[in-house]
Amino acid sequence: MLEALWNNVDYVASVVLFCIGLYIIIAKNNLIKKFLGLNIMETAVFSFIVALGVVDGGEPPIMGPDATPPFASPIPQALVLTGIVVAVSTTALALSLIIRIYRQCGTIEADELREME
Amino acid sequence: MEVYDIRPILAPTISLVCAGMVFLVGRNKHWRRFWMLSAAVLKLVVVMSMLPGSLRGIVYVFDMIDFTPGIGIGFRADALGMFFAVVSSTLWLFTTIYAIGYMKGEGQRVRFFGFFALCVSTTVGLAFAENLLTFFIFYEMLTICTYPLVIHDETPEAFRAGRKYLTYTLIGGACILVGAVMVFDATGTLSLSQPGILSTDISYNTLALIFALLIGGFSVKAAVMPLHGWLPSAMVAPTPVTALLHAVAVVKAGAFGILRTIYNVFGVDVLEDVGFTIPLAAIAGFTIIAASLVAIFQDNFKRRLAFSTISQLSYIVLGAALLTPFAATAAIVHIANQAFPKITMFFVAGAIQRKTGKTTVHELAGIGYRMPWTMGAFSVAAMSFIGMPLFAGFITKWYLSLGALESADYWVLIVMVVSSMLNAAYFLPIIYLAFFKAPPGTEMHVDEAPPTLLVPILICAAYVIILGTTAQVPGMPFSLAEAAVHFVFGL
Amino acid sequence: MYDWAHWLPLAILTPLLGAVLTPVVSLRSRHVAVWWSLGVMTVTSVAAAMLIIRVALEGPFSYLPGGWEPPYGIELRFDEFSASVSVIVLIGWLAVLYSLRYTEWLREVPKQRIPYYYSLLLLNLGGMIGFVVTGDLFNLFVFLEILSLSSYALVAFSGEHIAEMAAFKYLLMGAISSLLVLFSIAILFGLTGSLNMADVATRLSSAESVAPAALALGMLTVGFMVKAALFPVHIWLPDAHSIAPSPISAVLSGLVVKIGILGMIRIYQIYNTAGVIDMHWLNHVLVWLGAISIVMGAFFAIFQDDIKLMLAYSTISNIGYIVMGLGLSTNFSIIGGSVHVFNHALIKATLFFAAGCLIYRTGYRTLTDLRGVGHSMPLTSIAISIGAISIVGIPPTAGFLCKWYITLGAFEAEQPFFGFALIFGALFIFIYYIRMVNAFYFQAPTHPEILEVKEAPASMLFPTLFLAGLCLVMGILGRIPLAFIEPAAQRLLAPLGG
Amino acid sequence: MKKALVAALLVLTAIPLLIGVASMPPHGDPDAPMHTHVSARYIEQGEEEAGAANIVTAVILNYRGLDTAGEVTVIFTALAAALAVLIGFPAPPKDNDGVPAAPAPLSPVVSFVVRLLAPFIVLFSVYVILNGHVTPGGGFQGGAILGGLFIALTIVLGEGRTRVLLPRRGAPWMQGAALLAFVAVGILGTALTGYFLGYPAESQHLVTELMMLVIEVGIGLGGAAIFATIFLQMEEE
Repeated sequence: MLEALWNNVDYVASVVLFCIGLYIIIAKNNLIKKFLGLNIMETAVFSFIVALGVVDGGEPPIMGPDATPPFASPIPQALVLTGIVVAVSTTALALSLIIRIYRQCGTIEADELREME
Repeated sequence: MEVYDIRPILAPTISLVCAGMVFLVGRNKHWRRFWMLSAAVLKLVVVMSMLPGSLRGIVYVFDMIDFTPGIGIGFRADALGMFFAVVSSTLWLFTTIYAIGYMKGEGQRVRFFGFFALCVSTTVGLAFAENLLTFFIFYEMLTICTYPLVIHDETPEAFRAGRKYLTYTLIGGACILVGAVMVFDATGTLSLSQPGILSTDISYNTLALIFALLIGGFSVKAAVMPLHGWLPSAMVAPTPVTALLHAVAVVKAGAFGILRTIYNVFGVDVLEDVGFTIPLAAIAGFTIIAASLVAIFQDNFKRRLAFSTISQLSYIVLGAALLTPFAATAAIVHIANQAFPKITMFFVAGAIQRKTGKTTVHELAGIGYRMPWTMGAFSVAAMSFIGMPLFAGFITKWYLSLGALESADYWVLIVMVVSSMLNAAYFLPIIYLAFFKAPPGTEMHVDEAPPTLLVPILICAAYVIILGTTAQVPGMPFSLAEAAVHFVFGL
Repeated sequence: MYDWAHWLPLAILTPLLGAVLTPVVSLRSRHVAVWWSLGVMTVTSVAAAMLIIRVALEGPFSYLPGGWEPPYGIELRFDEFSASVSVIVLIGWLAVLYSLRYTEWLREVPKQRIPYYYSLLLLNLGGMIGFVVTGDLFNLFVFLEILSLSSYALVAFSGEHIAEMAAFKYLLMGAISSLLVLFSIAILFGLTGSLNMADVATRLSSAESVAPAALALGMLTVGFMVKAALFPVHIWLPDAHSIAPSPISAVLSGLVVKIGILGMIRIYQIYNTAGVIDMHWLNHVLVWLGAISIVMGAFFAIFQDDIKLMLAYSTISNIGYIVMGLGLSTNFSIIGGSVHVFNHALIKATLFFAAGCLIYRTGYRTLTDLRGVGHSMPLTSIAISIGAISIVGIPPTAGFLCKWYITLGAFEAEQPFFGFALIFGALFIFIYYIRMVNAFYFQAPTHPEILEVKEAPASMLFPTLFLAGLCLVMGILGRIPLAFIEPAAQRLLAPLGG
Repeated sequence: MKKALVAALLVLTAIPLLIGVASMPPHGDPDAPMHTHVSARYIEQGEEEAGAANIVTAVILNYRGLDTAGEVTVIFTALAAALAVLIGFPAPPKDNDGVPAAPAPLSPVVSFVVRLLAPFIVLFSVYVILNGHVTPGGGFQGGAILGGLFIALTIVLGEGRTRVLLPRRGAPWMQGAALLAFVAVGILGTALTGYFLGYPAESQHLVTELMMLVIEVGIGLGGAAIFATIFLQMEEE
């Protein structure tokens, strides 16, 4: 088991990062911190997707004159590009909401906001 | 011999359209009356037009839509369905006339008459349902339509009665739904056209569960003793509602459901080997006696009539549970023999309350002098319940006893005798108070109920006598009951 | 090579393009936005109708944007489950019409935002149509993101003071669930090398180890459970759906929540054909969660006085019905579950539209304040009563079909307990709906001025009454959705020998 | 205490994740199913079929074009969402805690450097956008650089000067440029190849290249405009 974990250490790293992000979202009180936890989780998933596409000694898949096989797989990179844009959009919306909450309730601490409801 | 015909669906749609029109255009009194009366007459004509055909054994069928094979909405006017439809549409005509007179001063009449028409359309729809699903659809719609009528006065007491009514009937409805699902799961069809679709090769306890669920669900509305709680408290509704609904439409729907389950879902021979009907007969017998006992001590006039309804209904359940041709005839015929006298009594109670404001039995002293015709009709109805010959009630008791002898259940005879005595015990004092007691003060002059109330009372009383004397005449509903029994027992 | 299939990309891109152009179109005056959105939705409805006719005639078909055969390009597969496009388009069109007057009435909302309201609504509907139609896993995720983002913003749109907090909670949970979905899509991609659902299903059985497939299944189910607001992860729904403006609550409760369900159906399609994992224990968990959702949703709804909060809780219990139907995974229960996806959308939209009319005219939200409104707003109250009757499942209405089929499915799966729980759970629901009907018709008004309130405006009343009529009729017209769902259910269960 | 409980819970959830991930096909081995199936074909015939040397751009624009169209809509959703939440919601007056928060004085060095580099950054981003299908890069990356530059300029030169870049009537068109370009090219593709977003085969290489270029520019322009508008809206006093 440990040996399997070791040769997939990149995936293990992204899983650990994923759980750290989840921990931050649940445990932290400040909305900005929760939002940053969300970003950490997103980065974890994207790192996992990119790590999927790696080939030992592979080159970026650009068909230049001196390109030599084996090439890294292009699909994960396309997926991550789309994923990053999704992350950016969620960030934009989350920040706008936080700004609005701050302007309206004067605080972005989750527990104070809960009392206000 | 099945004939494809539009009339089985035409009857419920007529009163549906009438209800719609009443809701739309009901503000104006004359339009409302016109729609109610014309719908009542039209429906009676449609139902009666099917009577000669079904007497000759023709069954009118109208298949609407089926979702998947075996589940769908269909109408079938067989003998049993026709019997119930004839009874309820004739009574709807009289009750409409009565209600128009009774509700003169009341408020919210648009809502009242709209839902009133809806209820009767569902009752006739129930009568003509071809399968258990259509039966259940109209059964639940009946509950929904009667709720606004029960809470018509909008008093807190009316709300409590309404809530109680809903809890009882909806739990009953849920049991029936689960039972219907189990029937479909076991047999793949829900049709009520054969004399019994279940068979003994289905496991014993599934059959028991189906029987318990279906009969339990229906007996909530048929007010069999343990589940009768909602009926007395529903007396809070205005009299036309209690008269038609709680004496004819709603409770009879439950009794009719029990008949359908025993005759068309299980079938007589399956029940004979499985023997579930023995406990049912016992419960019905117990209800007859206990309800009559309770009725004796009820001072409020309408509550006494309510308990008498509970005990009378169990005659039908008892008749069905005995599984012999004679008892079956008694059960089916009792739908009419109980409906007409009971509705006369409620009309009389309503007329007295409207005229003199008296609602309790002890206040009725000397009422016979003031309202001789009304109390005369009441006495006719009382005689029928006691089982005097020449009145409708006698025929049921006679055939029920014959059925009991046939199936060697001698205890039923005892129940018959005791219940007649108890009926006498709680009806005769009223007649005695009305006619043989001097009225308080000097109210000797005759002050009859207004004609719109009196006419329906007298017609119903006349019907009680006609049903009693002319049972064997070919055109009468009695022959319909016999046709139904021949079909079910395969004679 | 013009053939029918060109309607498919058109159906997805019209709402999205319409949304992008809404701010452009309403540069001159914001009132153009609503008519523009109506035009866009009409074109989409035509496209959806053509697609449904084709699937009815020829069965499932697919379209290959870019011309690449399935595993190498994206495949848009339109099967019977995608026929739920019809309800998306119907309720979408009515919601746009409904918002004509409703958005003008939202006081706290500055008027320049209204074009963005319509563009978000069109994006939401376009995202849902895309989600339902696509046959490619990653494309599913992209459309899931479009519709989720627009729903978070639409929840925050109304000026109510806690709208942003509810939207932020919804955003956090929605984003986590989308990440779970993305993570499992990546795992499936890693295991099989392709992203096309049919291809993944065939290649998954030959994947060398089962653990990642099981993990992906778990994460996908949890992800879609959050989107569908099933029992343990439903906490975001009550605030979000009650704070949102009424047309949006109708779209959210009626449609967006169903996307989670359709996602689960897609997972079932993949894992049933792959057959690599025994779905038995997952079904059991889903059935139990469905049962708890029913009871819990009904239980909480009884104590709510705010009418929209009550409707939100009743959504949770109805989702419980659908998931229980899927969890029992017998032929009839899946038919029941999928029919309820369609019918519940109609019923819940009627109820939220009618509640919106009441709030629009009287300004009150709680039942005690709304007493006696039945007399002054008869049509809206009739719509609410019809909605109440059909959500409880009284026969002729739309809600009855699902109860009948799921109970039948429960008996077919030899688990009668759930059949009983389902039917008697429904009675629970009836208690809080009868409170609503009583309050409207039969109780004296607490605010006397409620009796002079006018009936709702025509543009809000038409959608409500149209849907109410549909609810009434759908019980009897059940054949139409069933004709679509039966073959799909058979195909879903075929690999299991169902 | 709550935090410890949450940490324990998360460790518990991490275990199935780790087991699942550990038994994935080993990281980086060339004959894992991931590399042998779809991406193998992309790598071999990518350049001729899709007409782009950079296979990633080929995948984004040609093989999985609809994904990127969806992607561009997601950015627009972010814009619409941010504006729907923020428009017309003025920040409370500055002196809510008594003293007006004076903006941090901008050091002349920063403003000089930004103004000096601005043209070169623009040149670089145009290069990245236009050469997306040959060298690493593409619409999104170029758009991000342009957006970043816009934000830097707004900070340096103040909002008034840079708002001229986003005129009131023109801004919605620019924001929608990405999806409009996509749909235009898609419809052209339908005309040419009978499939939406289909690029003509090798014979007209030039046409495919041109179509790709149009989309790249559209995405770049659209992305930059959206980032700029969101920033301006957030910063609006």
